[in-house]
Amino acid sequence: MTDPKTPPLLQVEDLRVSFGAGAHETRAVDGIGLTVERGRTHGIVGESGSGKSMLSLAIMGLVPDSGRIASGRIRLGGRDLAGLPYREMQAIRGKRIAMIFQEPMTSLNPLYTIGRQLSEAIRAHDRRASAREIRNRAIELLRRVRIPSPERRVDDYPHQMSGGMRQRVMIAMALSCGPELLIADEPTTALDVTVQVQILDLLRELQDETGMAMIFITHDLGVVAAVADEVSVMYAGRVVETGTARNIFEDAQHPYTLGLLGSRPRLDRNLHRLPTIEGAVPPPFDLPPGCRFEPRCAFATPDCAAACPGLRPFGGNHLAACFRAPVKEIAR
Amino acid sequence: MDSVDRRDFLLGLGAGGLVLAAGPAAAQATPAQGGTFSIGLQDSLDTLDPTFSIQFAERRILHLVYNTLVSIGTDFSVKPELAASWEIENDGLRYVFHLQDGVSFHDGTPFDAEAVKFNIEHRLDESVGSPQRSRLDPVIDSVEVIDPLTVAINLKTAYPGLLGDFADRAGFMISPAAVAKFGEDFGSNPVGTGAFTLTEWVRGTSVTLDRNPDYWEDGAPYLDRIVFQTIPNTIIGLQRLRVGELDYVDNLSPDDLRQIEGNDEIKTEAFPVGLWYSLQWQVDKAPFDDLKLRQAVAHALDRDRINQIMMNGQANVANSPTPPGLWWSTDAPYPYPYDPEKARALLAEAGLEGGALTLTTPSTPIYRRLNQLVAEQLGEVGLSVTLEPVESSQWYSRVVSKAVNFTPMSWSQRADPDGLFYILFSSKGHANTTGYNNPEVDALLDEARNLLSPEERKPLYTEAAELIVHDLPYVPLFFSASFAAMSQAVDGVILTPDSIPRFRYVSKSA
Amino acid sequence: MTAVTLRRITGLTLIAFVALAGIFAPWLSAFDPNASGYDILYPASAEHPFGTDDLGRDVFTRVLYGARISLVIGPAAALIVALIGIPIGLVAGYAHGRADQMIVQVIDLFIAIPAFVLALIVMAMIGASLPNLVFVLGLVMWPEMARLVRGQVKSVRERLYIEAADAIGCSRTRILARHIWPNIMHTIAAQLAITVSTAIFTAASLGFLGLGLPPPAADWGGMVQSGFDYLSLNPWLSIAPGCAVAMTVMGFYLLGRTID
Amino acid sequence: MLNFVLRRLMWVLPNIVLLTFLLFAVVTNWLGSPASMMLGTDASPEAVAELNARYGFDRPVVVQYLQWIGNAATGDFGRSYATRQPVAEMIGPAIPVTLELTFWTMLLAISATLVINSIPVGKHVVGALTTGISIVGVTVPNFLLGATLISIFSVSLGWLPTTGWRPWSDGIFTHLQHLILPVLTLSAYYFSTFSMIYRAEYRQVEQQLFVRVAEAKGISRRAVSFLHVLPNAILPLVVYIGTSIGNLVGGAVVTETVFSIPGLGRLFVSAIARYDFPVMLTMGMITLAGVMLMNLAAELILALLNPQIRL
Repeated sequence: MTDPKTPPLLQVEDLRVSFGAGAHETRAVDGIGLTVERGRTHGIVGESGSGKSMLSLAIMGLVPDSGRIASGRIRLGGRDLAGLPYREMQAIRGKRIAMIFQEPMTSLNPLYTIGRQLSEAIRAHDRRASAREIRNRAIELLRRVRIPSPERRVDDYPHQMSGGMRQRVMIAMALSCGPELLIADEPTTALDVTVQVQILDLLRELQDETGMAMIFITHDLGVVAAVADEVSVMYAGRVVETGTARNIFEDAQHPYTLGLLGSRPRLDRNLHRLPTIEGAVPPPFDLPPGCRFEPRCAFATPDCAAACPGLRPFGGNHLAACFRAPVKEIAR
Repeated sequence: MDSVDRRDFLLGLGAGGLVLAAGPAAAQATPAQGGTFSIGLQDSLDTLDPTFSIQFAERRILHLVYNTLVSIGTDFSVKPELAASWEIENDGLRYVFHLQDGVSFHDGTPFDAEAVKFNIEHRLDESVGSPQRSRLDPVIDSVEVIDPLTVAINLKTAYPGLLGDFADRAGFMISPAAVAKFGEDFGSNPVGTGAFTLTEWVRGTSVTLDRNPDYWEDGAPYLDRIVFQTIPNTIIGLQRLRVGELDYVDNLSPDDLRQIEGNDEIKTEAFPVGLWYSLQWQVDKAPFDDLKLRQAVAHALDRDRINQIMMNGQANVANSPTPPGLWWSTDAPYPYPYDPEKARALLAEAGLEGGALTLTTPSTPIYRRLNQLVAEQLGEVGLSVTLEPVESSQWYSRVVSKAVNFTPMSWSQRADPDGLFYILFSSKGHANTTGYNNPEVDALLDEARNLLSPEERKPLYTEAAELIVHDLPYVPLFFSASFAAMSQAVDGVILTPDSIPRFRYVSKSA
Repeated sequence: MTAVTLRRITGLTLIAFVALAGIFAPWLSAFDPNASGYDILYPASAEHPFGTDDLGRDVFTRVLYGARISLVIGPAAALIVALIGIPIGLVAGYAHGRADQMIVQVIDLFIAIPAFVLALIVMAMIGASLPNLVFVLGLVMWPEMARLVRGQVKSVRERLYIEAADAIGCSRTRILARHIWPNIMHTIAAQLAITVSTAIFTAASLGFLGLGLPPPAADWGGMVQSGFDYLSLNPWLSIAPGCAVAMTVMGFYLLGRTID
Repeated sequence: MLNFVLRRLMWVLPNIVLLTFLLFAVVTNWLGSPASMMLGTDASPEAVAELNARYGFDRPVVVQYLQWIGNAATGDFGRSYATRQPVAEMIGPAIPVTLELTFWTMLLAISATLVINSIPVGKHVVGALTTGISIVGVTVPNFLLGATLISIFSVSLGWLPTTGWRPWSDGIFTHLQHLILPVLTLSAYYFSTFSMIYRAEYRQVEQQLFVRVAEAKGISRRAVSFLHVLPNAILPLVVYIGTSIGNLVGGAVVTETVFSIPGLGRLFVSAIARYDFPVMLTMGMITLAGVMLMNLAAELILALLNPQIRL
């Protein structure tokens, strides 16, 4: 899977994103590592507040002004993006890494036609293109995301489109410069179930066409199962378990992963389920001293409250951060 | 602020005894030619039609655009202007004027006897509504054109002030043709015979006058252009004078002069006779119908202190309506010296201790200052005074309509005693706004009006003045000190005792 | 400390400063604010911190006493605004349909009239005095208050529990007093502080145009105006009362401004 | 759109008529006979009576008003009592003056508001600074600011002319030189109010997802601020300017007085002071019409900016 000669497309190492300073410092992302190979899809799973969106913003170089990348590296094809100034990131954003967001209803500027917003994305990385050329490319992009009669819709305003349509526009915008990596941050969460399926299909088809890699962020394991090659599970700013989709879905080691799997509604199997995980992700300014999942963990021992477990291998690239792993046996 | 003009100049026949310092007119032998003369103007202008003009500031412009029938000098003497000479016939009931030859209006129409007749009858015409009508109508019977350059005016009654009026607003000659042409808009399109013509009037900002190349007086005018620029107050006027944006600013108090002390490029001059500042009230109406109250107020006022504070001590405290140095001046002692004890005693006698008075306060800074001092001093003898602000432009009409009972006042000095005495103190005087009616004073003034020689008239005015000062229709306060400041390059500004500077013969060296 | 708290504290400090200056004026200055003197238009000195005015009065003293006038005008005008604007706003906010529409029309009509211009006209007509000034300020400022109160009532009413209270048959006054008023009180209080600041600001502007309190009242706006003629002899004559206006206005403004 | 404008105008006209009628009635009842004002002080009762009859001042207020509004509709606003000029001639030259003053002021205030509050760099410092300036700006009276500016730049430094207004014909430089201080004075207040409204909205808009999206496209910070945040954040400002233009008039009145600018504000003040009724009335009407037209203009601009609003 991994070709030792060429580096992976994206390699995140020990990334920390902090807000505030000194005693008030909080880490939204705390020492995360992540590898995305070309053409593959890496799913990131976690509840809201787990830091998965901040991770994606950090990769985009869009950490809000109040925060910063405190340490770590984000290598894109070998080049470290962490700490690059906004201006230099400008050439990479949209061009090599593109992103689509959770809320299609608000992710388009209500004052401009979608054509104009698409053109802006194209022109940002191709200053020589003529207006006509750009417009044709915008229409072509709309066609590629299966928007009917794109010649007409290109002049529509966002409020004239449905949520699913807007998400297609967002995808078109992300594809406009042929990115190597697409970060999709909960792209289907806000949509109806039928539309969700359409969008996922579309993404998969487009990935086949273009060969781009994808980071697919979601809290929905079902969606991950449908799209991801590799999966990382995040909890309170850290990766607690990572591996291939098969590793995670069939051989989960971490109690949190198991909890997530259990809380997923499964229609196909009527298995005895773990109880839904009680409580919520602790906020970054109020983390427990030891394992961050310890307060909610059914398997916790006093040791868990004393120190924070690191990732341990469980065969191949399958890693999990739990003192008590594997826990499946215990559960049984 | 606007100030309604009532410093009307009433000139008498016998201005004999009075000699005031001559203006700077004669200072330079050959005036420099050309240039623009910029004047700071504090008051607003409403109209340049002399028929309707009531704003004091308008008249300095009227004197440039128009000529008067006769004029007055700095010594109060009557001089020829449009009338080259005149005779008074029929015991002062008929005036015959011989006009200058070859004078024409700016529109090219000739100035002649018909024009004079039109001008006077225009002002007398009730449908025109000139504010001068009430003044002229009781006096003028008819106007006769004798020949194109001779006009006679027949009077209903002897009136020593007629020539004075003709040196003033009633004497400005306007073009009959232009009146017919512009109608109600004549005030914005003035046409006269004067040394300058109106070029542009940006209301509220500036008035630009250009030299009249066909002006009839030899040599004059010397300037190419005169610009009046509106200034909001004296400080800004002086500032602009200092930087050279203006050449001339006036209406300056002694305090204002402190701002330009030691500036070599600016010279200052005092107006020859100041305004007579006083307090007036209605003597036929409560509470001021009580002489004791009037006397108490007079005793309560420390006029030296007022002079010191307002005029830096440079004004003359007034003991009567007449300043010292005129032939009808008296040195009778003022019967109501500053004496708060006596004032309190008089109030007690009148049963008015702790009384409350309302003093009308026009929005002019000088009245505002004066009234606050008056209120303070009357407060010290137990009279509480409320100051009631009135917009300056509304103020005098309220005084005339007797809507105002207690107010400060100021009058400019006249060349003839009949001027002020008759209009203010005779029960028939048109500017008698106090309701003062003393038959003795009336008789004295009527008698003096029909006498010619100062020697005969002086005792009558002296007696009248004593009665008036005793009766206190006015409390005399002081004769103000007022200054003009101008660039050293300027020559020929004439500061007349009527407080209207004349700019017609101004020249400016480069 | 949040920005709002900081602003409130600054505002209260300024108001307290001005109020104390007004209250303790006789102790802070040995002069009578209305007593003339022979030192005309003196520049600032140890004896006269802001110099003297055109009647030889101590400007510092007059600025101190001026605080008393401003602190009467502002709150008194705000009281009138409250008495007219709040009831009308409450009624309009609670009324439905036509009644509400009509009141809103009236409020909108009044709001269309520029407040300052209206104040100018009315002051010129009825003449300057303290009660007239307060009346005029109240007259021109109530529509803003009425509009605010109406909007607040409407938004609180939209919340479900009022409908519920309606449904269980609470009387309207009871609903207003128990449910609506506590929710809008704070906004109204803040608006009143703003009203005080606007009133003082407007009164000073009228005074500057010569339509304020008649002399010799130590009216800040009037002092600025009469000092204008002597800016080069003693600039404090205008600047000191002008700064006093700014301080007081700012005090109430900071107190009332709850948004960023 | 046209329909909307017409509908709104239909609504504006009766309002103006109603308000001017109120003004008319109040003024005629309070001020007494306009005839005595026109004739001056020493008018005889006969003359007053004659003039009353000639101008119809003896008729009922409603009749007089109808006549006035009828004449006004044809552009004849009567003659000033004080200057005897046709009112239209007096007001005519003042309109461009005030419009120009307003134009520069608005240009400065709005562009300063938008630029200063949209610059993507140094937000904390700039933000704190503008908040401070805004608070000072809305609380410092115009006359104080004007007096201070005059005393510094004109009296002490002598850099700029103190007051006054010069027409374009005096040269562009002179003309603009006289505009600097009044425009600065007036825009300080506007900048402050505008800034407060704009900043609050800007911060809200900045949080919107589409701003993130725009950044993710790889366009510059400046483009994000000015092309995406600004056009959205400006909308409440447009509404504010439209609805509060009347209150902004007050500042113009004071500023024109401080700097002796012959604009509408000063004309209005002097007309009020002299009870120059025809001028007052016409000015009142112009002001009201201006306020209502600005409201309308604001709505139209809003509709142009925001495709979601349909008129």
